[in-house]
Amino acid sequence: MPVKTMRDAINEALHQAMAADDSVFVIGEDVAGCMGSNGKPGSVGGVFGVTTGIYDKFGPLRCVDTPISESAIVGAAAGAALVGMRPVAEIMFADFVGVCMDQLVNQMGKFRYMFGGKTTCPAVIRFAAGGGFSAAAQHSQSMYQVMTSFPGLKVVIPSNAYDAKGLMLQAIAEDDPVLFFEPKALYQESCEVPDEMYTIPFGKAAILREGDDCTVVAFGQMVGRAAAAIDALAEEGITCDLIDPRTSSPLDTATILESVEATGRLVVVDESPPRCGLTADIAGLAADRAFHALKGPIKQVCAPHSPTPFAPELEAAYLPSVEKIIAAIRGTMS
Amino acid sequence: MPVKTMRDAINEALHQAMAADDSVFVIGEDVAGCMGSNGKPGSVGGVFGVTTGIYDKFGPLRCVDTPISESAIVGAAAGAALVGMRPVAEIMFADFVGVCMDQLVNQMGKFRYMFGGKTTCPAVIRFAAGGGFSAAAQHSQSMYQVMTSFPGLKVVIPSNAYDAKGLMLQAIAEDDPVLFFEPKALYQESCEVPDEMYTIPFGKAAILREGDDCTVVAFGQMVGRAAAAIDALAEEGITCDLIDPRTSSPLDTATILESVEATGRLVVVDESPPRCGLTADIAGLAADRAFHALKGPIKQVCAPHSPTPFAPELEAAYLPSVEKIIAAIRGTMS
Amino acid sequence: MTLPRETLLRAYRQMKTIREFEERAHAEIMNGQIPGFTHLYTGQEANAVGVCEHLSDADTIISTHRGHGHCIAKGADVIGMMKELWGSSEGLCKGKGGSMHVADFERGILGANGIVAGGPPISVGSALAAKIRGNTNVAVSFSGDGSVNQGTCFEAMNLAVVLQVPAIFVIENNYYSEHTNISYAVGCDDLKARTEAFGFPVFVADGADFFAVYEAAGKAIEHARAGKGPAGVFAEQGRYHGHFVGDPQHYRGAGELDDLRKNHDCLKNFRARMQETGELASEELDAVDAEVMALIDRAVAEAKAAPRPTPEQVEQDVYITYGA
Amino acid sequence: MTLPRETLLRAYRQMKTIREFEERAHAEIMNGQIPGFTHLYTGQEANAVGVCEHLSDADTIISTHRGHGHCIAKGADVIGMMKELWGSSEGLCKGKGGSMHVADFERGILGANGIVAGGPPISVGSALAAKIRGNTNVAVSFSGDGSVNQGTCFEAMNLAVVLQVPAIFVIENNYYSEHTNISYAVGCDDLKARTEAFGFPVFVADGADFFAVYEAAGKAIEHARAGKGPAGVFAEQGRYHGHFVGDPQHYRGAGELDDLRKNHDCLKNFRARMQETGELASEELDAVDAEVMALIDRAVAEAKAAPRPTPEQVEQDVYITYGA
Ligand SMILES: Cc1ncc(C[n+]2csc(CCOP(=O)(O)OP(=O)(O)O)c2C)c(N)n1
Ligand SMILES: Cc1ncc(C[n+]2csc(CCOP(=O)(O)OP(=O)(O)O)c2C)c(N)n1
Ligand SMILES: [Mg+2]
Ligand SMILES: [Mg+2]
Repeated sequence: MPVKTMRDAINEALHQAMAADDSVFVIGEDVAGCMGSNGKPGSVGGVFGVTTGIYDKFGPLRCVDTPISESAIVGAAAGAALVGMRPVAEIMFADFVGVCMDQLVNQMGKFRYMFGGKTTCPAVIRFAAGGGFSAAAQHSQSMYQVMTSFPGLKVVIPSNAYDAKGLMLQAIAEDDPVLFFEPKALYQESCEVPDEMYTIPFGKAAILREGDDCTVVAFGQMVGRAAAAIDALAEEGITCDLIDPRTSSPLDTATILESVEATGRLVVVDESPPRCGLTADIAGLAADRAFHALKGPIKQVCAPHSPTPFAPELEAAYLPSVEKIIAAIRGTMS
Repeated sequence: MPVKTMRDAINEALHQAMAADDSVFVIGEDVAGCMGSNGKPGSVGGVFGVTTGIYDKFGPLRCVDTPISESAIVGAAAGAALVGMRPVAEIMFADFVGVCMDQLVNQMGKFRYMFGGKTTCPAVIRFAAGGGFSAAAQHSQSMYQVMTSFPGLKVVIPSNAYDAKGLMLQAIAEDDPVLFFEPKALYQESCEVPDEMYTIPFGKAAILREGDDCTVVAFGQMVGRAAAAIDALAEEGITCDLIDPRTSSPLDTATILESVEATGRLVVVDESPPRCGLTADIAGLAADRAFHALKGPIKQVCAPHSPTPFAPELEAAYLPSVEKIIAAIRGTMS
Repeated sequence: MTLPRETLLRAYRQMKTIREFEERAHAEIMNGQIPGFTHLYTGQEANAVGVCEHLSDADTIISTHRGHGHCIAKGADVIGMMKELWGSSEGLCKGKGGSMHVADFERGILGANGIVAGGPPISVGSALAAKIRGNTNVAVSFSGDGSVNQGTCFEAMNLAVVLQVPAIFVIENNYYSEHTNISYAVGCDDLKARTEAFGFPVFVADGADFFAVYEAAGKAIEHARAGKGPAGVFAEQGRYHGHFVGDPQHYRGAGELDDLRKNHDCLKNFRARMQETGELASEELDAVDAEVMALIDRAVAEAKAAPRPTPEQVEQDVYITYGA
Repeated sequence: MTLPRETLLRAYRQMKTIREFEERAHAEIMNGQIPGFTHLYTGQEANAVGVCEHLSDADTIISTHRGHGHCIAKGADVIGMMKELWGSSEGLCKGKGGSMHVADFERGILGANGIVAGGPPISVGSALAAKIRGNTNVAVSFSGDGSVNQGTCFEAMNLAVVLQVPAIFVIENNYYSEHTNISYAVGCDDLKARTEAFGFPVFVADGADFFAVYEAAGKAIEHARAGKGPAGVFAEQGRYHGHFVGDPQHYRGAGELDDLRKNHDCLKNFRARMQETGELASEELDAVDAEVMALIDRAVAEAKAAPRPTPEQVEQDVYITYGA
């Protein structure tokens, strides 16, 4: 099977979805690039390269480049979706949810409910999320944990190229608004990705390791680190389930609870700060619904309660490391 | 001691702080009211009446009425605070954090950290939060749970008039940015409130009931309902600690954990939807750090994963009720 | 301007329906019958009708917190609307939206919206869809004089110009945003010039005069349908009630409300013009009045009797339910 | 315009310092020495210096992602800045901010800012503080041609007019926002007119000409200091590098960069003018050059040798630590 980066896998999903369905289009800043300039329009394809080639293939009507106006971009996507289009908007850094939050949360996410179920809003909004690039406090946040708290929005966090393609094709097929958070540290990571179109259902976790001693749930960029931690411990005979929920909303609670029932222990890993985040969310779930199976404290491994620092040394200390995950697993077992 | 409503208590705090310190001013939409009109400027005092009389007393330079431009309002507060003023901005409904999120989260909340601790940003931003008025999906949210997730912001949720005054005076004295969420259902609720200035420290919970069987933690509007639930159960001989954290950030983890260590059971009550909220946050805290004391599952009582509905019957079913809190306490005990 | 009799009759009927809907809603709110926050449109009827008379179901509108008039003008079912105000499960939004979130997608109504200037960007999206699909639909956003200082409104205007989409920005200037006069909230002296500087024409009309609004909106919509990009309409007319029901209206000058009702009434103006031109007889208009009164009576009666929502409905309609 | 010798010497020194700081930063980024995303100001030096020469430490500026030039012009410690780019704990922001968040509050620098148009509202707040306190300080926000379509920028402009505060909006038009030309992103034909329509004067200058910017900024700042409300400055001048270091710059026309460096260079222009007027001898300028080179050499050497932050610093500086 061909090996592709996450960037290329998402790009392929966009190309295929647009070829298959006229109502799909992309919109955002520099999704074409070079508009109005002496350069060739379309030669950028998004600052992360995810919309490469779309302008050339589908033209300006379906590769809609915009000024820096994120509220208008999300609003335009929402409005187009209300009349039956399937826009895929790019908002670049996830940190920029701040400049379009109302359109995401109070508009797009609430239409269906507040209008009594009489509309759908099949818009996908893409973000590049997370740390690892010394991009400091305003360009490193994950933000998906915040967006998970809003009913009406679905939230996707792929951890590998294969999932990213299938989840993107599913996101575009969904009739609900979907926020798609691409861990930017993983754009260049690759794995086998089929050329055909395929979808991965929302709310269905991937079980990436199976073990007896502890359940580890991890999101996005942290899935790889959690796997490394688990593999290291396996050498000592400690074995863990590793669960990648893939979508934080809807969340596959059944898979998580089943695993915790079996192992009796839970460690949750995410790169977001600790308060009201996904690690607490899943810890709270298990502390209620798998309580009687629990054999040790539920450990959360996440960033500290600080913004993201700039210096590489600081950011390395900020993000959850393999060592910290190992310590947490040991912590719940002792 | 004189009895005052929460509205009047906060208003009194603002008057007193402004009289005591020239650098304090208020800013927001209709905080004076009637600007540019044939009516008398200042005759509104905010749509909830919280800034009543401030224009008359302190004039237009310290009661700054604005157009509908929430990002500019928060930005202006942040900028004034950076140069040593102590603004208190009103953003009306908490739902409107969506239209000024970047200024709250990526600007105000991050200045201190990303500038290496070399500045303070003593701005207070006030919101009217929560449900109970059939105000539907865009005018009923609590939002404080979302804001709690951002390092750099302090978050206050008073549950009574006495606390509201003391917490507001503390908020204005703080050198960090403070988001002050006033449960709008409580504006008309009253209790004894001293005429003098006094402060209530942040990060210090109030213990409102003491008991042996269960710890109940509740926020804002839910504190009263939790108290009613506890009082009802007391008649059957079930007794509970009731903890009102008053500030969700910083959170008084010590008081909560101590209580859970003693009772072995925990119910957390908040009116926000369930995902990544304060109920999960506190459940996660206890499931780690008070795990060995736990005798039953940690129960969360919160709104369902839906936006707030309009019809009174629906909203009554949406918000946590005394009955649901009682059921949760019984649930963790059985 | 001469319009076909049916247009005249329908326009009058729509304005009268809005007027009576609002006045009755007002009375029922005072009776404690209607929950929540309600913002009445009375006085501004000609704005909505003057615009929507140019639109078909394939064109869209997006509305505001003061949305009843827009929805009626665009053809929303009045009885379903009244039921929605009551919070019935038979309301247009099943009692989940209420006054601030009335919508009717079959009529191209993308919803009343409780966030000031929340609508314009969304409307640009609907206009963009028309452009991508290559049809001649237009997308109208209504928003108030208070909305024009909100970032989203500016962003939407510029984006519409950049993309050259058929978005119509209807700014309803009723002189106040809540308790603040436009002369304070808009810093510049000439809002029309500030808006036109974004790169599209704005047509101004007396919002008490159906024919003036109809004409201005016609020009704007024609411009947009012809593929010339966005356009604006400013309709200037005060509201007869407070910002919300219960507003003490300290911002009003002496006699302001009396003057509005007396000298700035689209229904009176319409009748006067018909009398002048003889296009419609006053008996014909009386007959419309009677029909409208009956309709609103029926709407209130049905709303009062309509079924209430049940608790299990709280968690429905958040997401699509996919077939098992 | 004739300026005092000290002003001329200082202005030249500041521009040269920015140029060398940026070119050296560029080289060190290519060497892999500087982490993160860096946006270079080279070419636009006269904008920052032409504005900041009018300001004292009591006036504030707020900057952008492309902030080094503004900070140097406003007097930030160059060595502390270089250390910050390196992420040292001795950097101006202790290594927590980096290139995008350089700040120096003692010099009235409210920080570089990574959010496009994040700065203007904040600057209005600083201007408001001046008005409340009754002093004559002004607050300058720098932002790019890409920032002018962002809602916050419009809101800030209107609010500044409404409140009549001494806010100066300096819009640096380097023709591109990332990879998009201003002719695409700004829908209207005349951005100056669109901006002035908000209700304040805008002064336009060739950003390759220190004297032109100095004059335009002088008018704007004088207007604001005199209590006449906000004002704008448009400085037009291309950047010599890509949007960020590593940008392939597909948007450039053939010869565009060469032309910029050759025909639009504030340092060359400054020298030519001095030669013409005889106000400063070229040896004097050469001496400045040498001093600047030495300063930048020293800054780089110190930054390389500066202490690195330690893990426990991650959780410091989030909140004020109140005395126990
Ligand atoms: C973003 C936002 N800010 C504030 C409000 C509160 N609010 C509701 S209506 C209103 C005034 C709107 O004035 P205008 O746009 O002129 O419309 P009108 O009420 O006059 O029809 C305000 C401030 C809101 N709903 N949304
Ligand atoms: C709100 C927001 N949207 C998008 C970006 C990504 N971004 C960073 S710089 C930039 C272009 C800014 O262009 P301009 O304002 O002209 O400044 P210049 O880079 O030319 O100095 C963009 C889109 C951002 N930082 N913030
Ligand atoms: Mg108005
Ligand atoms: Mg630029």
